[in-house]
Amino acid sequence: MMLLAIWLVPLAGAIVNWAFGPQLKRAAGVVGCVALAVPFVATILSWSAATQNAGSAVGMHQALFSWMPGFDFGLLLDPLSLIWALIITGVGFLIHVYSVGYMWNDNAIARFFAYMNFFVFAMLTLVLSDNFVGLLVGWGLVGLASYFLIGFWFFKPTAVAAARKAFVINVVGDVAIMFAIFLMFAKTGSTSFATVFGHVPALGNWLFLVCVFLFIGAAAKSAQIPLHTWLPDAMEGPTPVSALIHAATMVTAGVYLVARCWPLWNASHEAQLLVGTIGGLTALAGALLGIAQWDIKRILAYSTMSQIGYMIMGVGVTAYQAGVAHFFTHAFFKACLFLGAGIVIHELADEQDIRRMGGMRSRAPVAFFAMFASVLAISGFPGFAGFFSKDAVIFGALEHGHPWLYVIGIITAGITAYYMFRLFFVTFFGTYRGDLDPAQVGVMNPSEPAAHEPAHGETHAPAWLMGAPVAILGVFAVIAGYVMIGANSAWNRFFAQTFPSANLAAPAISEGWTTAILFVVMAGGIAIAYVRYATPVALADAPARLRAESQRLPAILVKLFYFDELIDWLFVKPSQALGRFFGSIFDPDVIDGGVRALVGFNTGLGTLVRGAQTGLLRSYALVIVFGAALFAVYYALQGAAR
Amino acid sequence: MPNFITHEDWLAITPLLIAGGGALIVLLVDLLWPKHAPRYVSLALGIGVLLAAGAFAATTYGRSYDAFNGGFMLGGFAVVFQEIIVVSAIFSLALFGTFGRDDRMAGITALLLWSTTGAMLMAGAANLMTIFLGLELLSLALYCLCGVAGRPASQESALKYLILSSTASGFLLFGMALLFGATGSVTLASLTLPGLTANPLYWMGGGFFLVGIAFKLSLMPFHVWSPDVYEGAPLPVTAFMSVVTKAGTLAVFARFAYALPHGEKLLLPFFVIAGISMIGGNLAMLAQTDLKRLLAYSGVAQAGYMVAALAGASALGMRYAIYYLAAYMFMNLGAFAIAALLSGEREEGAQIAAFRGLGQRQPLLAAAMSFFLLALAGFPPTAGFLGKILILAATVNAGYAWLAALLIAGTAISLYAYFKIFRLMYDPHDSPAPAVRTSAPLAYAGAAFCAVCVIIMTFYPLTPSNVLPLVK
Amino acid sequence: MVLLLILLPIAAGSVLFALPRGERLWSRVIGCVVAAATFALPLLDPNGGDFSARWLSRPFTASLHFSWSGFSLWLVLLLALCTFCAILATNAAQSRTMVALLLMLEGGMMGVFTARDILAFALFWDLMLIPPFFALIEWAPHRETAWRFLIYNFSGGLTLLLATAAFGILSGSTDVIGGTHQFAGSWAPWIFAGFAFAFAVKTPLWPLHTWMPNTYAELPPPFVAVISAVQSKAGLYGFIVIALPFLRSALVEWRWLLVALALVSLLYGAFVALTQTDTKRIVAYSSLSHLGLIVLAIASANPVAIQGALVYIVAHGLFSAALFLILGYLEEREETRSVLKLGGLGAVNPKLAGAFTIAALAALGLPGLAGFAGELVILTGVFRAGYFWPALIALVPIVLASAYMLRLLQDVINGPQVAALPRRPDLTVIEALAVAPLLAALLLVGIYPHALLAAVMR
Amino acid sequence: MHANLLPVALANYVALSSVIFFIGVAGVVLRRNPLIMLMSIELMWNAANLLFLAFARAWLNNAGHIFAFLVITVAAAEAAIGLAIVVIVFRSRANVDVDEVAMMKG
Repeated sequence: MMLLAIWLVPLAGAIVNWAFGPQLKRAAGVVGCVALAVPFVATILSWSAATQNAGSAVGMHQALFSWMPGFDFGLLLDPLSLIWALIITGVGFLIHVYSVGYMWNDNAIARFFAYMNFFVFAMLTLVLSDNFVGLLVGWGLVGLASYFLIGFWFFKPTAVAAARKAFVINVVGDVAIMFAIFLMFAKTGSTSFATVFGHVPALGNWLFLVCVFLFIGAAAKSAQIPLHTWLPDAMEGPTPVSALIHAATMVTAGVYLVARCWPLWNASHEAQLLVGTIGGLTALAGALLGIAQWDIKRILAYSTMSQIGYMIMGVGVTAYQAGVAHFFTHAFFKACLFLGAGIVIHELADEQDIRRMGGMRSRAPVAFFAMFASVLAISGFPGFAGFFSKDAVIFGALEHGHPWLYVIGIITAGITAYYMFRLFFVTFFGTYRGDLDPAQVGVMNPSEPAAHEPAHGETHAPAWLMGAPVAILGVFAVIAGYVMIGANSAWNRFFAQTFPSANLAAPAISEGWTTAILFVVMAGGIAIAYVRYATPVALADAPARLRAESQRLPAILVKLFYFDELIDWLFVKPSQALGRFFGSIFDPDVIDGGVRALVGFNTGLGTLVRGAQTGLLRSYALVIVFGAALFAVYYALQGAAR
Repeated sequence: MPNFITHEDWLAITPLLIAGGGALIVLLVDLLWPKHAPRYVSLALGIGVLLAAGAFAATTYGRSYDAFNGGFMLGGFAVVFQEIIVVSAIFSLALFGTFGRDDRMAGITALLLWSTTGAMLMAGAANLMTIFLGLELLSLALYCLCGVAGRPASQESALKYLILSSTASGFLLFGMALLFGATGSVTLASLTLPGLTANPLYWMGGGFFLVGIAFKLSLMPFHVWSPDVYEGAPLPVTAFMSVVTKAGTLAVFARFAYALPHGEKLLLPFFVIAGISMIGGNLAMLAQTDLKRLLAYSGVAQAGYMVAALAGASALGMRYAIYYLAAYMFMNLGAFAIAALLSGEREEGAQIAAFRGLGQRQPLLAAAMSFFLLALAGFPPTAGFLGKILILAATVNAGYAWLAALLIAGTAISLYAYFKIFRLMYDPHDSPAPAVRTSAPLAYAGAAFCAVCVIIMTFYPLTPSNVLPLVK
Repeated sequence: MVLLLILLPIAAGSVLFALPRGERLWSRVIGCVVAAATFALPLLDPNGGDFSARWLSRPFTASLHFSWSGFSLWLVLLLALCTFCAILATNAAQSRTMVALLLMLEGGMMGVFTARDILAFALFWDLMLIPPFFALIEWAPHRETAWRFLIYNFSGGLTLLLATAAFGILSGSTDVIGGTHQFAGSWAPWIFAGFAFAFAVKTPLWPLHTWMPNTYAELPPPFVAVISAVQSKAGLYGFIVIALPFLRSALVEWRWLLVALALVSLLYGAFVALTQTDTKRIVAYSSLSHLGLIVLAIASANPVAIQGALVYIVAHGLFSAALFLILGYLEEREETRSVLKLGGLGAVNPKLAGAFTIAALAALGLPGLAGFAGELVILTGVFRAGYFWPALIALVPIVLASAYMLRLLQDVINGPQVAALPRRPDLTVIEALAVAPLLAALLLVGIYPHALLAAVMR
Repeated sequence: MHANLLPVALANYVALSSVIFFIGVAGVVLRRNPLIMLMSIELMWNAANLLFLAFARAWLNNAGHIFAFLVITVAAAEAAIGLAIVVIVFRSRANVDVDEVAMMKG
């Protein structure tokens, strides 16, 4: 019963908001928050039930109904899905509270909360389902929710295009998982986790194929290398959306999938290699791309991509516990960073380019302190949450025999520290550059302010609505890591039954030398950022330095490694050309042409036959005599033959 | 001294006597009438005579008797053919209600009655002489009937028909002579003598005989006369001719084919030209502008279908051929009735263009015409469809699969050909053609009657098993 | 009772012709009542309503044998529902003629779906082509479309007849639907070819589909809704009910050709839909692609795939009917079907936009709606039947589906408001009521398709 | 068969009648004057008559003779009607040429 409550309450919230939207107006926010609070509380209450093993499997299981013969649905809450449910509902609740403030003046607030609740419902479906088809249903619905929310301001053409791009790439992921389901169904005859993981050897040589296709699904959702182009564009949506979906929950669905299917990964070494490498490369690419961005939300988007690269690398190299740990901590500090950025943007009436910000310390103190803690956490500063989880992941890579992944991890950690502090210093230090002429600070095409719908009444949202969640998240960004200290930390004990003990490597603190290297590299990154942006002399002529940096940014980074063009050129253009060819040339000319030719040929034959009618009597007589002659010849032959 | 002509013999030929005698009576009445018997008097008299002949023939339905020691077959499928011939004769007389000049109507009726007699004689003919007699009686009367309409084209068609038909009869005669030489007797029964195939006379005779029959059935190479004659002749005569010549000749061919014990070799070329005419007839229809010419080519194709039914001399084949002939009669006469309504005084209306936009002007008429066309094309709910399926069944069972394939191909082509008219009728975007001749109540009645018959035949398909006795 | 199901709509249709030409209200009321009756009738007696009368005895025994059970029950209900919604949605100038033709169309198709005798099936197969043809003649801007529709489908009808005749002759009787006697023999491949050609023209399968886009684009919306939703299923119904049980050996023989054609229509429909600018053509080509998937399921002849096909047939019926009705409303409001000129409707008519979104999402196979249920199970079955690569290739159109369907959806309802477009009122109650049952059914089948299958399995 | 009664062998009769027959056919096809064509038709019919008589004599079956009488009467009737039609057709025309009578074609 508790499981149903967790699962269905957000859906109820969404329906209420959607149906009674216009009447509710701002009250929809309250409905939304309540629809999140209830499942959060329910998850905590069912904490104990989820952790001790009921019967064979660990956690609470609730069978629902048989969707199709051979496909039965059910809900499962075990430690892994518990962690995810907690983050979704917990961080989700905070973000909902924040959104009430953020969307205070937007008159489509009801629709916004309807979509947000629907998203949480979809994410819970994904996380709580006990079989792959249920997971796929959740996967698709989550993609739909992100489509709605990215394209929330549907009068902005860029938002509409971004929403479609996100959805199509997500469908690629859906389709890949579908194929994995076929493979599993063909070999094991069912799609529920229990049976599939119970008969891993039955998959035989298709095991690697299953892993690959599952990973493609994960990569599409978690924005890994080839399928990551939708994430930066997804920033078109409102900031709380970016916080909830594109930082804390949805993008980590891929990590959840790989973690959930750890028996498959354990059995196939090549799959581990593949996932680990892709994770590492994504981390590095995300970091490099992060350097060259000026839009505050895009920087955070690339940092999300990079951090998820870490998580994927973690679970890829079978250091599941480390990967999930990084997810846990990352959810807090990344949500805090996004919400903080939201406050800054809100403050500057939707200005998102950090070159036109500066000196925000005084105007948004809460954001300043919370983001300061989160920036330290994300760089992995000792004592902050990120330090423990990032360190565990990087060390996990080394421990599980991927030395060069370890090296990539270290380098990325350094770059992460650099661009996060670059963001921090440029936004909060120095003087406010907003009223300068954009060209002075190197902004070539200043984005005109978002064509907001005419907000009704300029009443200002109560300050605490946006400040409190940011503060709480900031606190968590610090303390979230403490639960992982030590070999048999609470974290390890929590996951004892879920993952095999071999993978529960103790976090690196015991291995002093790796932590030291990590600290040195991170400190170096911060130092460089400090020198470039935060020294008093740098702050003085900040506009000139920023303008100089804007001009000489390497094109390859600005153009995002040309991934967009590559995908466009490789897939979009040819399919459109093919479509035009089939539609306008093949259909009318080839097929219909053929039919017309057939008809023409027949009519031609008809006129030929008609030609025999010359009207002349004697020609008729000739035709008849000719026919009779043929007959005579045939019969003469017959007669002679006898 | 054996009594040569028994009561049964008289019974057999009474329908013919009624028809022939009736013609004389019509002429006498016309003679005695002060100036000229008015149109409806001669027509009524003609129809009365035909009804009497038909009724009498029906009474002899059950029996089958070899009248005039092998000269004339009574009963059996002969009666059915006679019924079909009488019905189409009555139909064309009804059509004459609005055609031709008053003063000539008596002559026309008489000629028509005589040609019906000839056809009925052919239907029952069992030996070469009666076949020839019936054939010539039918043809001679038709030569005159073709020339009856005042138009020059009508005279031209009469001339063409006369000369070509006589030439074909010449071939037929020559064939009969050779057959007589081979078998030593004129009766068709004699064809079953053993050892015939060794005699070259038999082969040549059979060949020339079949040429004559093929001409009359207007199968492909010998069909050249039919388009011109159909177009030239007055519409009622064309209607009459298109059904009756096929019926009579089909009966003769059936008796000839079924009499041959092992006739496949002899009849093969005949079925080949039947196949060719199925394809050629339909193809030629594609490029037609005149309705009567189009129905002429359709007749060529339909003749091909009917002959195909007789392939392999199977008992079932005979039944299906008769069923299809009956269905063809109703469809064809229905189409001609509608054409009669559409053609103006000088019959210039018989062009296909007359059908343009008919859907708007005369929806009922358009519906009737499309129904007949769909039937001719073999569209399901009509008897045409059922007939085609029966013929398909017969040919496939008789092992002539290639003939069945040709039938299917022909039907496909005909589908498009008939649709061209269908399309003209229902094209709202075209300018409407001249008005319709509405003063022809008999034609309306005829069309309605044919439509009803076609529908009846679909759902209660005269299930051949109970209506038609086996070929005697 | 089944006779009532077939003859009632046809009778009502002809009665409606008696009404004065311009009349609008009464014809729609009668139409709805009759359609509702045909929906209720089968529910009263789920698998029964048997009627049989002797028709032919000579070459082969054929009888006018009608009844509905199992799969045909669902198609009958789908047909009744779509007709009801279509009639509710008609408010064109001559709604009297449109409603009359719709009812006759429904009668014809009832005959097809309830026929238990292949000859009766063939008879009604041709009869159901007449109403759309007259609708095309009446309302289609180009005459060419009407004739192409007629000749393509009739040639299909012709081969169907010939195959029926051959089947009847060689197996003695055509009163066999429902039974499962295997028909072997040297002629089996040819008979199957006849049936397959007719069904392929109707479904439309790839090379024989050129009649479909123009017909769907130029027919009035309520008509297209019924035809795309149900008439195209007649072909698939034929495959499942005639080809599979009786000519399975022939089907197995031709299966690679069928699989190839299905894949081509899948990809072909998807690619062309990407580049079309006319809203109705996009949906038309998308249905070419979706139906290709069902043919793939049939070609694989795998039980799981067939179950998926049954669900997907009903699902496709529902969402294509809904889509075409909604596009019809759109066309009425904005007088243009070109995607380039439309835009920004979301703000002006939210209800229309909402309905359009749900229907479009079902069409692209969003999990949780009916489309996904069918797709997933079909491809699982096809994969299990050993078609590794076809199943993989069949996944590409699903991605393309989301691309072109979203492009259609967004070009119409999202984006900045186009000034040139007239601002029309949102959906009226009747229009909403016409689409609501379809969307509700979509949700229901999506969440719990098992109910649909349970009825069929019995 | 009584060979001695027949001074001329049967084959010769068949040959003769065939020759006559094909002369008739040639006449119909080649000559343009309708009267000549009618005469050629008569020729064909009489060739058949000859054959009938020859075989009747050969088989000693009188049916042949009766048939010959029948053919003669029918030929007469056909000639009468033929001439009548020829007169009607060519009354209004300048010269008697069958090729001019070609109004209907196609």
